[in-house]
Amino acid sequence: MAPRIATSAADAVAEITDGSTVLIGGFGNAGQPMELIDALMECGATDLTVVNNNAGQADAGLALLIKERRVKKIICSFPRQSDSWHFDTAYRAGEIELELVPQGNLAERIRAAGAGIGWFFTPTGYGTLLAEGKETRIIDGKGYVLETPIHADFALIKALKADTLGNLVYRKTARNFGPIMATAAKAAIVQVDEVVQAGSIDPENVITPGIFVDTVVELGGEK
Amino acid sequence: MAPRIATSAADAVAEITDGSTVLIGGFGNAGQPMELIDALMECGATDLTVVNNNAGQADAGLALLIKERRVKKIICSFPRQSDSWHFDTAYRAGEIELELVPQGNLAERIRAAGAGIGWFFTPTGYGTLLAEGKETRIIDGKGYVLETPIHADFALIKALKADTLGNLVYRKTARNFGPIMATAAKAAIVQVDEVVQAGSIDPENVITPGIFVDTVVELGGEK
Amino acid sequence: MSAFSTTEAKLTRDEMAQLVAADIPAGAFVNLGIGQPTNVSNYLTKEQGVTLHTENGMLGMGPVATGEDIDEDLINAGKIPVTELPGASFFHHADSFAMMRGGHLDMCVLGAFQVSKDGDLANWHTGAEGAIPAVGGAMDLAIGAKATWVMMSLFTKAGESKLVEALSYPVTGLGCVSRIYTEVAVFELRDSKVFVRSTHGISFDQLAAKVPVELTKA
Amino acid sequence: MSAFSTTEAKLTRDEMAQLVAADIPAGAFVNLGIGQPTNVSNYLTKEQGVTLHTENGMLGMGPVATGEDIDEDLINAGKIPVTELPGASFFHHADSFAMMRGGHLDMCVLGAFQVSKDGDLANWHTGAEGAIPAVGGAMDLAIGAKATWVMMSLFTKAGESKLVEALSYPVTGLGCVSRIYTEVAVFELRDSKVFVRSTHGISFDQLAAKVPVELTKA
Repeated sequence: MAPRIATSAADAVAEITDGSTVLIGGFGNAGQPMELIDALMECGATDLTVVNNNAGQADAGLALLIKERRVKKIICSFPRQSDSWHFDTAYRAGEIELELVPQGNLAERIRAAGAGIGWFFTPTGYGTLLAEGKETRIIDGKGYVLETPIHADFALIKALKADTLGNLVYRKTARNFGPIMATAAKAAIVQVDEVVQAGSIDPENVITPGIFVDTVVELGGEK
Repeated sequence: MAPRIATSAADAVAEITDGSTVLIGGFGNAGQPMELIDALMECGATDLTVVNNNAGQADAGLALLIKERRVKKIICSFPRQSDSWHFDTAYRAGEIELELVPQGNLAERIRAAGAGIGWFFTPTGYGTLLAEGKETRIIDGKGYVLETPIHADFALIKALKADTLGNLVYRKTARNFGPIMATAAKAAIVQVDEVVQAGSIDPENVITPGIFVDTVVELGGEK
Repeated sequence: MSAFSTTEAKLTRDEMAQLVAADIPAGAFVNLGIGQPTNVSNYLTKEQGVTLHTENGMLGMGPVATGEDIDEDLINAGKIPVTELPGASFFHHADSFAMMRGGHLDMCVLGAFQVSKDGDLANWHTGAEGAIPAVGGAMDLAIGAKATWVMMSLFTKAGESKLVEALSYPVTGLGCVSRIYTEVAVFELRDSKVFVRSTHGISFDQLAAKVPVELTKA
Repeated sequence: MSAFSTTEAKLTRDEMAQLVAADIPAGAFVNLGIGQPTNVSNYLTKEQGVTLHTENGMLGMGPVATGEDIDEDLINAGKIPVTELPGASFFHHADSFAMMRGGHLDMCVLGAFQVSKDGDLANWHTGAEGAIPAVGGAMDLAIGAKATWVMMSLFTKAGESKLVEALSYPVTGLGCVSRIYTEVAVFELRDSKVFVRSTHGISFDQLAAKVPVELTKA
């Protein structure tokens, strides 16, 4: 199905309900779907499980969702930053659950969900605190930890362009988690600078095929 | 290390020795590195384990390697074809070992090798003859089979273009196994129509980053 | 679900393909298996906006290529030259099968040797002595898509039903088939029952007498 | 391997970076961790032809961006704006960590809290009561590259050696470190031994007295 072209960021996230698991793209500001996160803030959905590389920074975006206690659990690789004060406060108060995952395992678990892989053995984290309680195996003398896929209800992603069939291209290191998150969510919601006609993206250069994209919202170019 | 630019197909495959495991790209004629396979035939290496989607067709390429009994084992998804007579003969004579793998598991096992994943649980093949003797697990009510990565010594791949740093782009459905095979071999040997200067392929459009490519040979355009 | 219907004549292969095509929901992403299912693409309408996937690395596959459009780098899973439609995309084999295995395709349509009443599929191997096995993407396709439909003749040349209680041929995938199109009937498999949606050139009772599984009129 | 050498003065941080840079083989693919290791890039020469990887999805990373070259879509793992060199490539996070985990990088250079004589690395978590843990790519980097080198000061502020018999801090990766650059010595870990390749502002004997693991002159 060609994606729905939403009229606004608010329209794009309107179906996100309480208790949803939401993958949020971005690494630093690159690829961060800030307008969609703001719209998620506005739409009122709560009890969210959020998957992101970080746990919010300063007083914007994901940090505000955490500040307002809308996130019951966060799955991320790097929560503690100089400006992660809203997470820090919520965490110390025991008001947010943290699942800490090495960044590459986080990416691979998201990829596995999208790719229909059940569990997989990864060497990353073997012998560490983050493997405690997990099944391990020694293969050819090397230790591996069994990890599970991370499935989600929604993904919020920022891409550079979408065509009307939902094919996406990204820009530089803003690509980061977008392509894998699009595959792991029941519904991928994508903000783009520009929507172009089907056929205007070279099929060789499509990064996320439209099959993975459910909703697109065009939010114009440079912020 | 920037890849070695070989002077000929023979030069490109010169390091392949007896007993090597060789991944060979291609699906049908698309992406099949025919000149490299011919050169492998010429170079005399024997006792090979070959990984390809098929087991050779008609009287060319991989079929000839099998005819000459240079392949002790083949790992593939679809050996039996109307013109796979050399494989059929060798197989019926018990002179070639066959490991039959569902095509998606074949691709995923190659990808796992390149990605440093140990073993993984895949739903494909569960409950079938091809899962016999393999560890299985039920996850959320669905059956999965434990599969292993396929590591190789060499990969023979056909791409459209390489730059001098080994970055590759492919053409249409000739992409098929090339990008994953490049990652799973100790040495990826690539035939291309054209070698271009580093910087002439848009970094957004690189399909195989040069880090995976060891040897490139330019064999000109249309055959 | 559609109510039971019947027609006087058996369906031709083209009519079967036409029926399958008409049943595919608008906008679906579909993989058509090699052989008879490929014929379905001839009856998909532009208005349906169905996107075809080929497991050798493409979404947005167009019709079979002819004349100057033939390009050996642009083929389908049956290794037939095809064309690409606007909005197509290419990807490698691992991504292509991830797309399938991850449940992103709405449907695949496959041929079959046998289907069991529980939706188990046999279509890759006769199990005959001395046969060289080949599986290709059959097992991935069977269990990957959200829905797997089968197109087959209902009876073998010896007159035996290919819709069976339990497979006698080697399994391709367990519990994966939800609909079967044959020349004499269309079956829907759900809630552990086999519903007959339509019969063609045969009455429900005649059919029930020839098929060794319990049938229910849809 | 280099024979043992010694210099009069401790190494400055820049000298350490310079030394690491000089030791990186020509043509290597390298990931430089956040913090002190990033400084190594300033001393890599064009002739070395080293390609830098950043785990947020790029090979062929160039120097830090300044002025008009700053682009918020082009950053390194430390979220600092960087530039791209001719022949660069972009890829997504799963591909990027696959590249690392699959052993395709020749080397990564990391900071550390502690390294054990067996090459166990601790650099992600002090284990302190109440500390909020964060791991990022540390565990992937530690075990992914073909070789992992560490840059660290040899002693804590309290004067304790960070090169230890066994880690007291939480593990990042087991048996992964093969070389340690410090301001007073360079260590090579191989064959279950700790070799001292050079000392700086300290004699081998003085060093051996302060470090609680058995040292061997290279």
